[in-house]
Amino acid sequence: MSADLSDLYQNVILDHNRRPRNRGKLPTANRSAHGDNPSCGDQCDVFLRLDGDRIAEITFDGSGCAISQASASLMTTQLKGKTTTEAEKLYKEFHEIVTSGKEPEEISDLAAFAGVHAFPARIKCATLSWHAALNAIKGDAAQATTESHKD
Amino acid sequence: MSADLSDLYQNVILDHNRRPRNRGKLPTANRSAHGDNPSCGDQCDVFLRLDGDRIAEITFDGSGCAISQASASLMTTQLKGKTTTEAEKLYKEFHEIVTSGKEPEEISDLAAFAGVHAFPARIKCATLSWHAALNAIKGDAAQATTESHKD
Amino acid sequence: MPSTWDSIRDQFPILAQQVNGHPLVYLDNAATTQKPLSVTRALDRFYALDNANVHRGLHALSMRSTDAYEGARSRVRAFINAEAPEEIIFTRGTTESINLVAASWGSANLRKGDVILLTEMEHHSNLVPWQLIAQRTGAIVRYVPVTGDEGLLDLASLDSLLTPQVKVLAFTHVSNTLGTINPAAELCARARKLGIVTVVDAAQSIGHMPVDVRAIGCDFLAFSGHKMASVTGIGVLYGRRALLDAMPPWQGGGGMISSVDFEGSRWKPSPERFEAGTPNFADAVALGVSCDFLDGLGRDKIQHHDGALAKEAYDRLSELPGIRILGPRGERGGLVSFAFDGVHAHDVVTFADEDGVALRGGHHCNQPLMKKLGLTSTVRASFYVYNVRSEIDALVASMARTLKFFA
Amino acid sequence: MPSTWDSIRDQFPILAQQVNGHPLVYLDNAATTQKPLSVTRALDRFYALDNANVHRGLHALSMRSTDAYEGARSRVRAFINAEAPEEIIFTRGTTESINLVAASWGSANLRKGDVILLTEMEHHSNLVPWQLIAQRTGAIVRYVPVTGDEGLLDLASLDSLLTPQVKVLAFTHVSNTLGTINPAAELCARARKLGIVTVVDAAQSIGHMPVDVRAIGCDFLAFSGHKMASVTGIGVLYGRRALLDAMPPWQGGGGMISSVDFEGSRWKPSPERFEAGTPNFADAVALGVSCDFLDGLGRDKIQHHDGALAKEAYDRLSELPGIRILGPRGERGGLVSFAFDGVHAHDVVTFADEDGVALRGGHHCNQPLMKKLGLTSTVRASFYVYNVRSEIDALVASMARTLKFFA
Ligand SMILES: Cc1ncc(COP(=O)(O)O)c(C=O)c1O
Ligand SMILES: Cc1ncc(COP(=O)(O)O)c(C=O)c1O
Repeated sequence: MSADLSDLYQNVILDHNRRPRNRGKLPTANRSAHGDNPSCGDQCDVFLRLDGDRIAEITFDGSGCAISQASASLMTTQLKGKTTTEAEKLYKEFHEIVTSGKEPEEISDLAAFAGVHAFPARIKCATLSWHAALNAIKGDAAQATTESHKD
Repeated sequence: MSADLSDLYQNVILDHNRRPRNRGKLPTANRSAHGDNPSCGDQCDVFLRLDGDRIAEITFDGSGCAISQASASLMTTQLKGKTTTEAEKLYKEFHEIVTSGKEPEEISDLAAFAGVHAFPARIKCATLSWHAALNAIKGDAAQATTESHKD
Repeated sequence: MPSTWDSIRDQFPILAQQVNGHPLVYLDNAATTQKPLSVTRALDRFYALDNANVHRGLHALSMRSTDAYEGARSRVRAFINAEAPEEIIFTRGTTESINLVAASWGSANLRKGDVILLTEMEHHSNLVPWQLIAQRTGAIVRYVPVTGDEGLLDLASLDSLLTPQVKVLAFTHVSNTLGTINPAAELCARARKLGIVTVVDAAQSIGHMPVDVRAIGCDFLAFSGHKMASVTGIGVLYGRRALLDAMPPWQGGGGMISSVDFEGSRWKPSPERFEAGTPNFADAVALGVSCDFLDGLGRDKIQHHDGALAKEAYDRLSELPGIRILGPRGERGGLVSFAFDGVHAHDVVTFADEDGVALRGGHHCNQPLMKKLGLTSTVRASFYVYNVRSEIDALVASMARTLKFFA
Repeated sequence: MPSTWDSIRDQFPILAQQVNGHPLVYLDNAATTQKPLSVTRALDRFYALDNANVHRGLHALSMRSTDAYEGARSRVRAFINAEAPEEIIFTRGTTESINLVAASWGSANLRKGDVILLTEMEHHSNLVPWQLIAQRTGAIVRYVPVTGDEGLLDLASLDSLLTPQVKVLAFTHVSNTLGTINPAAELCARARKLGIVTVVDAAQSIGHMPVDVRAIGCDFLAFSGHKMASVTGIGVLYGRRALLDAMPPWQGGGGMISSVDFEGSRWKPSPERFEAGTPNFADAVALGVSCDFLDGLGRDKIQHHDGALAKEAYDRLSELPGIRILGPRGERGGLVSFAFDGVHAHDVVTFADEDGVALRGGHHCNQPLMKKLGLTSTVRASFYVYNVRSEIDALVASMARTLKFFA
């Protein structure tokens, strides 16, 4: 397997893809949002319970490639317990990682997604669940779609 | 001047273009038709007085290139006094001349238009007035246009 | 360079490249086919010798351009056995052709409550234009069902679907996802008996099998050049002349008018009425050369070649664990589409690309069909004249490797 | 081959031919321009190396094709100084671009009694689409008058024409018959103050002078590749993003949908919303290369070059007996159109062709203007980057010979 491809499908990603964390509906959710990636048909629902400014619980559901599923799964583990401001900051870091391939300074599981930058068509797969989560936080009824922004 | 071009602009044609015969409206007309050649903007009105089955009088009016003007002028001289059946026969001969370049067996001024066949884009110019005349004879209100038939 | 099955790959220089260290195995032909040298050279020669705007021109280049353009129209007429060149309208492709019929014929002929009958296997391009005109006119869209994974039209349901309200039946000749070859002549005959206008989407058949509009008996037929060994940007709408001449224009502009006044305009007949503006004449000339190329190979031979590869791919892929293959087991067009349990189509396609194998993964512009089948995407391998049996080996090996990785 | 004014004719092999025994003098550039080698070679290279369908593809060729296609969009964005690539929609050409605006923006925004303001010098392609949408919506078309043979817009009349009913002002940047260069920025500024949407037909300006949509301040701008040293079949609609995203789709099909159900569909934003079906990506790539070519020469230099030739042709033709030249005496675009007393334009063009001089004769898709000026046709000589002063000698000599023959 080429270096690029093994960078893309890192063990962290394969693991989250095989055993997704926090998958399913969240009965106690007080926010949710749907995201889709019209070009490839990937879909992702994010459910969360906001407790004041803090993400108390978060789950996702949907279908898509290993990258999009692993990204959604990993995201839920990262966002749980964070404030909404921290969530936005994390997304910025994540976005930087998947578009530039630069690993973050602190050690982070998010770094597993650095390989995505070599596959520009897959960047949308990696960011889909994050867009849905941010929309849910904002209480934005409009659905997230990876077409209206270029990542 | 090339052989083709001097064949196209024969003296008969130049003469009819310079001194068109039977040009103008015909106050006594009982039939008329309008023809146009949308691609190049040529226009031609034909007026005639049918006396039973015979074309007693015929005039034309319009604007266009030397070929279309000369053709209309020459046509009026040829059709005057002919029966409608003879007119149709003459048109068939004329059409054969301008599309094949073959001169007719009998001597005829129409032969001057044999050179047109080497300039396919000009065939429509030569046949415009004839289409209008035949429409007028048929009492066809629909206007002749050189676009609905391929000559 | 004449078109010939001998050394056919030499006529497609794009195939002689390595992708990720492997020889390119191009199996994405249902999305677009590659172009033979005879076609790209003709295009280049046209620009180098004859290019000028068509019609209305009396100078040498313009007359040559016009002759080449109208010659291409006549070539296409013969290629699909239409009655007259006036029945051939040049468009950008299948999608524009269908939009033209739906908007022009539809706006003049559809009323509230009328039914537009499609099938569940239509490509978005033969679906959305009808939804748009339905919205505008108040007509209703109905669908002939597909019989599950086997992917055949449920012809038994036709009797009850062909109500007096149905004004138009539009269907694909060959499905781009299922590979199904629909019985076009039979469908058109049944529609015609009831006075229903028929529209055939020939995007996937035109380059792969003989297509004869009079044998099919359709009123309209649409296709794209880029899927029949020709260049992008050119396609065709065939329409029966009587229907075309009764239709209002769709786009307005230069070349399609008989006269223009500040107050209004009159139109030329077909095909000019439907070709507003400078047409894509250079690519039309290339399309004519593609017709020569395909007829040189023989369209019956192409159908046999592509179908045999698809059949073999079907059989060999069937042996892979957890695979679900769509479409008929028997006769099929030159493509196979399939899904794996637990491995997403996009991951499969990305892995295949590593092996130099070009596949397509996704909904193939067939979302409603996918939903019905409970899928969001499939992997599709589609074949053309230059594909060879050893490329199926590469395909199957790549699939096996991917399955192992994700197991 | 870089674009350079030195040996510029070597970059256009089509020019090195004899027509009727004379060197070709191609003066029909307003109808279509010739293509430099850099452009046709880029097209050929694309088909030989990268061709695959764009979007939705994850294999190497498809990603390269997509990058090339979206790269061309960004190149065009820079070429006209649009804000974002999403404001660049690829179409077949100017005519399709204007039909898109008229049909999509028009159907959503025009009501009975609204006024569409055009000018008397519009090409049929910027006139008939508006007549069609006026018919559909009950809007009314009005015209800014032209001041006779001098061919300027009667700006004094604007105050009374710009009523509150006017919803859109559409006008040509450079007239293809008169050569007039309209004050686009001034017109757009006046319209914008009143909330009127502006549409600029840049068919005749785009390849001949700097065109900057933000400097002009227009809402929409349309042009064709084939008139700017590019290939046929590709063109552009620029639109301000806020307007585009509020507009309904025009054509439906693959690539423009966000989701499709049997019951209905949702759309992607611009540009995808307006690019249904497989786009003409190969020719779009060529268009990007044409932008490089023109910027390599310098668009201000091109304007100077073409304008100087037109001015010289104007002056020298003025000396011919019985000639009537249209358009402004002062600054003008790179074309001259004229009529002779007693000799029809088509005869002039046929004679010129004998001398190898390619001209256009006719109404130039400007019938209403022609009627107003009491003409049915003119002869038009139009210049481009490869034309040289000695070609004006050939033009004038040919005109003199024709006049003598018909005298
Ligand atoms: C001013 C003007 N507008 C529009 C057009 C139409 O362009 P196209 O035929 O490329 O669509 C032309 C060219 O014919 C033109 O000169
Ligand atoms: C069955 C079918 N119909 C229509 C289309 C649309 O063709 P195009 O994108 O060339 O307009 C396609 C191809 O994508 C197709 O496979």
